[in-house]
Amino acid sequence: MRDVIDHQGEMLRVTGLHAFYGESHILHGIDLAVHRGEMVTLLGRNGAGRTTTLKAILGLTGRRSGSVMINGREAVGLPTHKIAHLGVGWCPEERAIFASLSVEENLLLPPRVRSDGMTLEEIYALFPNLWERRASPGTRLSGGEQQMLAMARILRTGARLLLLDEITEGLAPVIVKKLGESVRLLKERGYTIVLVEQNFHFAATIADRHYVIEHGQVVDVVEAADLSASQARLDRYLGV
Amino acid sequence: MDISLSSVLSQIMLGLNNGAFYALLSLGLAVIFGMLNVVNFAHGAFYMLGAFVALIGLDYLPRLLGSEAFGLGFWPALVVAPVLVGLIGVAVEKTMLRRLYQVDHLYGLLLTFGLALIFEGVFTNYFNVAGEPYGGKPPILDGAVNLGFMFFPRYRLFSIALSLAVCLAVWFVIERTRLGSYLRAGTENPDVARAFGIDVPMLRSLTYFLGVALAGLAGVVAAPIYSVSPKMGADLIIVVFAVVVIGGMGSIMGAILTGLALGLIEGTVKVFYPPLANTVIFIVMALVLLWRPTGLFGKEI
Amino acid sequence: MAIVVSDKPPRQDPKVNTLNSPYLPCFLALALGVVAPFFLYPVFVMELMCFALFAGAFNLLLGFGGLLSFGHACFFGSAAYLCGHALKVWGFPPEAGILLGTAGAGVLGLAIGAVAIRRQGIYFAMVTLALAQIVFFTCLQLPQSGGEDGLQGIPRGSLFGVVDLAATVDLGYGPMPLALYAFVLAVTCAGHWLIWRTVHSPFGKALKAIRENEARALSLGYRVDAYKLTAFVLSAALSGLAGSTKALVVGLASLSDVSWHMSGEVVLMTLLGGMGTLLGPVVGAVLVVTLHHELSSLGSWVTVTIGTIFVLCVMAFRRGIVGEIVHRMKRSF
Amino acid sequence: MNENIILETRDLGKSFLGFAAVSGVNLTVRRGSIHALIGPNGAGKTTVFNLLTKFLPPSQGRVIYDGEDITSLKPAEVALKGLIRSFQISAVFPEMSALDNVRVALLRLAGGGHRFWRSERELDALTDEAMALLDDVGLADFSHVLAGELAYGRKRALEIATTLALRPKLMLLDEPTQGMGIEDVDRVTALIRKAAQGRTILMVEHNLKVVSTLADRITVLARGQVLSEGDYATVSADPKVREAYLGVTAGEETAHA
Amino acid sequence: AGGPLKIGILTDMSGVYAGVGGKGSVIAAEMAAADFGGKVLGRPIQIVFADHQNKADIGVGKAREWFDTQGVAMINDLTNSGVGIAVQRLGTEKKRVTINNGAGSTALTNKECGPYGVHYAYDTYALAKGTATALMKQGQGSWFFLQADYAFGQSLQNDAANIVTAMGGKVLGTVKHPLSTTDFSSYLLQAQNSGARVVGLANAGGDFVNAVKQAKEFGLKQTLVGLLVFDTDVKALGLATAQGMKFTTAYSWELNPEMEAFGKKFFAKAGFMPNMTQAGVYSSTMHYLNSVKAAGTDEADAVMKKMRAMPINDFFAKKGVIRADGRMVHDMYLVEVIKPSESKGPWDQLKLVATISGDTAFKPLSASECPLIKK
Ligand SMILES: Nc1ncnc2c1ncn2[C@@H]1O[C@H](COP(=O)(O)OP(=O)(O)OP(=O)(O)O)[C@@H](O)[C@H]1O
Ligand SMILES: Nc1ncnc2c1ncn2[C@@H]1O[C@H](COP(=O)(O)OP(=O)(O)OP(=O)(O)O)[C@@H](O)[C@H]1O
Ligand SMILES: [Mg+2]
Ligand SMILES: [Mg+2]
Repeated sequence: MRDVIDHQGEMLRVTGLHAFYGESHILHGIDLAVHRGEMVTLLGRNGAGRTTTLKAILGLTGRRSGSVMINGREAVGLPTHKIAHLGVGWCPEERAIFASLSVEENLLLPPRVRSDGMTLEEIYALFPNLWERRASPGTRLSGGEQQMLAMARILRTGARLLLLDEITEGLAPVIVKKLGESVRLLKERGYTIVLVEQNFHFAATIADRHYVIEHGQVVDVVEAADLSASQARLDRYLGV
Repeated sequence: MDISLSSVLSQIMLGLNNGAFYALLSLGLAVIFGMLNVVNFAHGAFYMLGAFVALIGLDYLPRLLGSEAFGLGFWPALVVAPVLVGLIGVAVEKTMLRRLYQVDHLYGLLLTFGLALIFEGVFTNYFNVAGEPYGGKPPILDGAVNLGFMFFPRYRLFSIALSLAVCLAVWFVIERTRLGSYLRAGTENPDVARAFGIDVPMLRSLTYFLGVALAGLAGVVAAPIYSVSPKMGADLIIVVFAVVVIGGMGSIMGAILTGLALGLIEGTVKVFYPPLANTVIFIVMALVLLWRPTGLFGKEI
Repeated sequence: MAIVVSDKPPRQDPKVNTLNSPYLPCFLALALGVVAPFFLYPVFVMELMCFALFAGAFNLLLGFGGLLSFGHACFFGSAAYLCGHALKVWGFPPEAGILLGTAGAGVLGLAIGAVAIRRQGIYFAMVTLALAQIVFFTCLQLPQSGGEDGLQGIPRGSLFGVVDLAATVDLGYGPMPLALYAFVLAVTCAGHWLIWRTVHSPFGKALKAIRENEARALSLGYRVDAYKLTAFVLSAALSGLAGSTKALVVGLASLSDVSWHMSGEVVLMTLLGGMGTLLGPVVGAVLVVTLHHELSSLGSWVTVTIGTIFVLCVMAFRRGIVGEIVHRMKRSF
Repeated sequence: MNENIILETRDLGKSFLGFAAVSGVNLTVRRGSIHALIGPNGAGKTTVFNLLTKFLPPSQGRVIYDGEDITSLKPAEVALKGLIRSFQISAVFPEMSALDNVRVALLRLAGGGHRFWRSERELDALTDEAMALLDDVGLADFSHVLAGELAYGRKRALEIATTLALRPKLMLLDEPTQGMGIEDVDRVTALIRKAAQGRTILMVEHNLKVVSTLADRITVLARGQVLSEGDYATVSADPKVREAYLGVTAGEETAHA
Repeated sequence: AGGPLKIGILTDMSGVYAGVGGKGSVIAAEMAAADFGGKVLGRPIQIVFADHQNKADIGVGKAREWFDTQGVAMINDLTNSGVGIAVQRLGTEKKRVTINNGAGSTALTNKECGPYGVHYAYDTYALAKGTATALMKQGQGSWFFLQADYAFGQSLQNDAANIVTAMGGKVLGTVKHPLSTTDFSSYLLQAQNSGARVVGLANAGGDFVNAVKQAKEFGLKQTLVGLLVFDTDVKALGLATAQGMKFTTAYSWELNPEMEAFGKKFFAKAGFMPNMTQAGVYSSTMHYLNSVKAAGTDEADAVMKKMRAMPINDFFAKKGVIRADGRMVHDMYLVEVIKPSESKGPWDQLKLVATISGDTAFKPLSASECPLIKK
């Protein structure tokens, strides 16, 4: 699909986003903006509302209000599958590998939303485990392999805005390193990335900006530049 | 009763005939269960609807509109009835089933059970419970062909051919095209599937349409053979359930093959020990489940 | 896996949920039971009680065991036949006949359960349904059952050879079979007591745990299948108790008691009243049976009405009447 | 056999449709130790757990537990022998109070879970012990909260409490700190150390901080086979491990140095 | 008693027998009450009705309530033998008159017979015998039976088979098919291979209809006879399929002017022609009311005495009498389904072949197993 370049070159702008699960009000007005090719992280304690933020952007929460501009298009009010076609790729926290599909089918499942996604070859090169296991049912994969698959899956679609939720979860250091490299690679390729991370050190080196979320609100924003300066502040937020 | 080769062969033919019929019905059920996780108790009712659409189209419509010109013949009915039934299905899906995907499957079963009762009740009210004849069988399909060992009604040959053709077509569409994996993904994790840009709600309606349309088609095919009555689906449905369970719920090929096989088994039983004819399927089912809890073709999930 | 109601099942917290204390239902049942005959036709009330017990037994499995059996009629019905046959042909006294019916249903439950328990959720429902069909056709074809005429003229006999259950006294509004009535009331209450006891027993807790997380229960060393089977057999036997008693009350056992429509009906009763609550099934049973009774001049609209209620239950109030009330009460705390 | 070996596997192997997930693993766990199983993803750690707890039947090899061959037992039976596991994804009874979660476990031990004719007051006898366990894991104040409503870290704690309730001789923990915020990780680490008193623990863990602080002995799996074994110092020094698991090549070493 | 004299019509309003009794029976009873003058012994006649849904327990429950609390004096129709037998037993217990029209089971006048039970319109024996005899007379001596596999099918088959063998014919075989079978082809094939001249269908309703349809489809050469056929079934088959089939009935409006007169009158009210059950309900209700009038009370013993004493003479029966076992003996009619070409309208289906006089039509009293008859 065709990108609508808006003047500020903004890929994602979220303003005053509220979201609910049934009766419980989770997000209380999230504001953030990500420019094309930027990478930002959402930091916060368990239950702060980071996952919910990503879900709300995709319209997967219950009721939601506020504004979500993707590529200069208003996404609030669009059905989820339409939002996806605005060029959004999501790597969910719980991985959500499809049990009834084989690894390769899982990879091939998401429809391309743009032409220039990665090819299978590139993906297998990135995650050799997947190549070995490509024939076996998705959920037969090890915890980590599932994580890789969930990540790899969206690289094929050519989505330009990636929402990654705790992708290093349960991964061995060696793989975490690999992922770090591939995320950096994606950034160089001009992808726009919103990363939810527990493993702060993984995110710290690559991200342009860090949003700290507490109780469904952005309570602080730290630019990569003055990271070291505000380290203490961050540690307090994250309860280290 | 003589057990000459010819009589055995004829029984096999008849078994095949019923088998193809079971296959057609259980296929629809399997599609709906496999793709929507809904046990469609109303399947029998939709089958009945299909038959009635054909009947009403043929006999009542002309009377209603006061001209033979408006009569709906067999061939058009073969298309119109399934589509009509399918559309009713879509209405059901969009207004009710839709809201049950999140909760336990059990509710889908209960809802469709209720719907089945409603359809049955309404038609019982306006139509002769003993049933009405469907006179629309096209002349070309009248009479019987000599198979050497028996005279087999042309119409039944036609119904076998049609059922099998449709079954294979459906199998192909679901197992050999993208659609299938989209549907599966949509069932397993709707949120993620939607986040990938798959229009899950639309797919679901489509699936239910397909499933019940198959039931409707079976209804039309059955109309010329059995008399069209409001209760025609009620008892059949349970047998068809058994077929699907034996085949392994959700397995398309499983449903088709099991349907055929059970038709044959039933046929043989009818010859050698008739009293068992309508329990044999359930006995087979019990045995199969003891040996293979997921059914013959079911995957372990 | 949550085999039933993944959408927040009504919680069993005896401390909060007064409607689940044994006393209220028993007291209500008793009180109702005693006054009912003054307003309602006694034989009808007795039938109500039988169905209430049937629904309760079913709910033990669905609401607390999390297993939807779609063939429970086969226990209810076959017990009715067995008890009836014992009373009529073998000349058993009523208490013995009822015990036999109950035991028979229990054994049948063991057999069917052993096969069905290996599957879960929908499969379980389908398997029970299919196996129940076998029972149905057997009942239809057995000469003793009298086919579609049913097993007619079951004598009421005299309890322990002393109390004549057929005896009636006229209380001004038509004859009232006092002895029988008292007996049925006692049986029903006893049955419901056992259900309550089971739900609120160590077993009940373990069952709940299994329902909520089977793999975990297994890893804690629970023999999951054995527990489910026990629940199944209990439920079957109690259904049998209800069936036998009904045979005694109505004086006949018929195919409709074994047919899958009956299985559907008991699901409706439980769902309508509120599964997972002790009082729910009773309420549901009363409503559904009364409905049949009252609408009996509406012809096939009965089916339509029943169907509509089903749909409404599923769509509108999934907790069922009592469940809904319980829920409200919890909210208000 | 050696008295202070509690668990031993001989040439243990599992293959799925030809794919060897685990092969020829000889593992010995000392009584009373905290033994960590680490390795890259897909190395076969969870599979080993499944083999030990009989959730999967081994393709070859034997499992000796407490001097007895348990290769052909059922999950429940293994559990009865005091070999209890926790799951990679937390497992609690969501609609039951934390207290009941533990009491159900205790009930299993006390027997009589089948008694449908007795009052559930029988469970009250278990309350004190249950409370003690909850206290150990710092959930005393949450005893009446429904497990499903507990925060993630607390769920894990509760799970450990229920596991402890069965007085396991050997506890298998699969990634106990996965998906936790820093403060939760510390809490659980402390918890495990406490739980280790008087019993043996075998754990899978990716968080090296946790492993280094807890484990007496570490076995590194890779591609289904034992790559290296020893205490943290030895293992982390082993170049094979550094490459296969930590992902640092000899080249980088020098670069860093 | 002062209040109205209540007559209960307990029938199947929704199930498989709705066409046999149902609304029609209620209308028939109301017609009878009206034609009688709406009053008996100075008391208004009131018709109440209920649907037993083909469930014996519901039926008997309703009946019991009627007797105990509503003071219903007599219950009529009772389509479905299960309900019929149960209610007749209840009548015995409660001393109330019950008249079976819709139910066919011979048990009603044999093992299950009761002092206040009347079996009025027809029974399976009469139908089976009438038809079987007629065909035997035509010299069609070798039979094959398709039998519904339960009590009722059994009795139909027995009755017919006995006649056949008694008249020197041969029964070449019987195949039992389960109740409500959809596909009969395999059984029909067995019938075909048996080489019998006649294929007797010892089943009813949907089973019967499907069997006949499929027999035609497979071009079965043999003569098909239904042992229990209602004109609703003929309608379900359509003349094209059913033409030429012979069966026995107690009433059909085409048979004679009297019957036609009643049929027309009924049609005016109901919008469809009456069948033998509905005609029976009218006739029996009339007879009951006459008896009440004659007895001067609705007390069951007195009324039954009169009902037995007074012969029945109307469009339905000539010199009809109610025997000690409760059987109402009257002429039966062997009819044949006419060709579509012969039909002068949607309700014109049958023509009379022979009249079977009552004394030969029904099972002789001597053979009755009714305990009430001391032999
Ligand atoms: N489906 C749901 N229904 C109700 N409440 C929910 C649901 N999902 C999440 N919540 C609540 O919303 C809040 C935020 O959850 P969220 O998953 O966004 O936290 P998070 O920042 O992603 O933390 P985590 O590290 O656990 O992922 C939490 O309090 C959680 O309990
Ligand atoms: N049931 C199964 N069927 C087929 N392959 C399986 C099955 N279970 C595991 N595997 C494969 O066996 C290998 C080991 O899996 P395992 O889950 O043990 O890895 P792991 O060490 O736990 O990894 P992680 O740390 O990511 O959880 C993986 O490659 C996985 O794909
Ligand atoms: Mg999260
Ligand atoms: Mg693992």
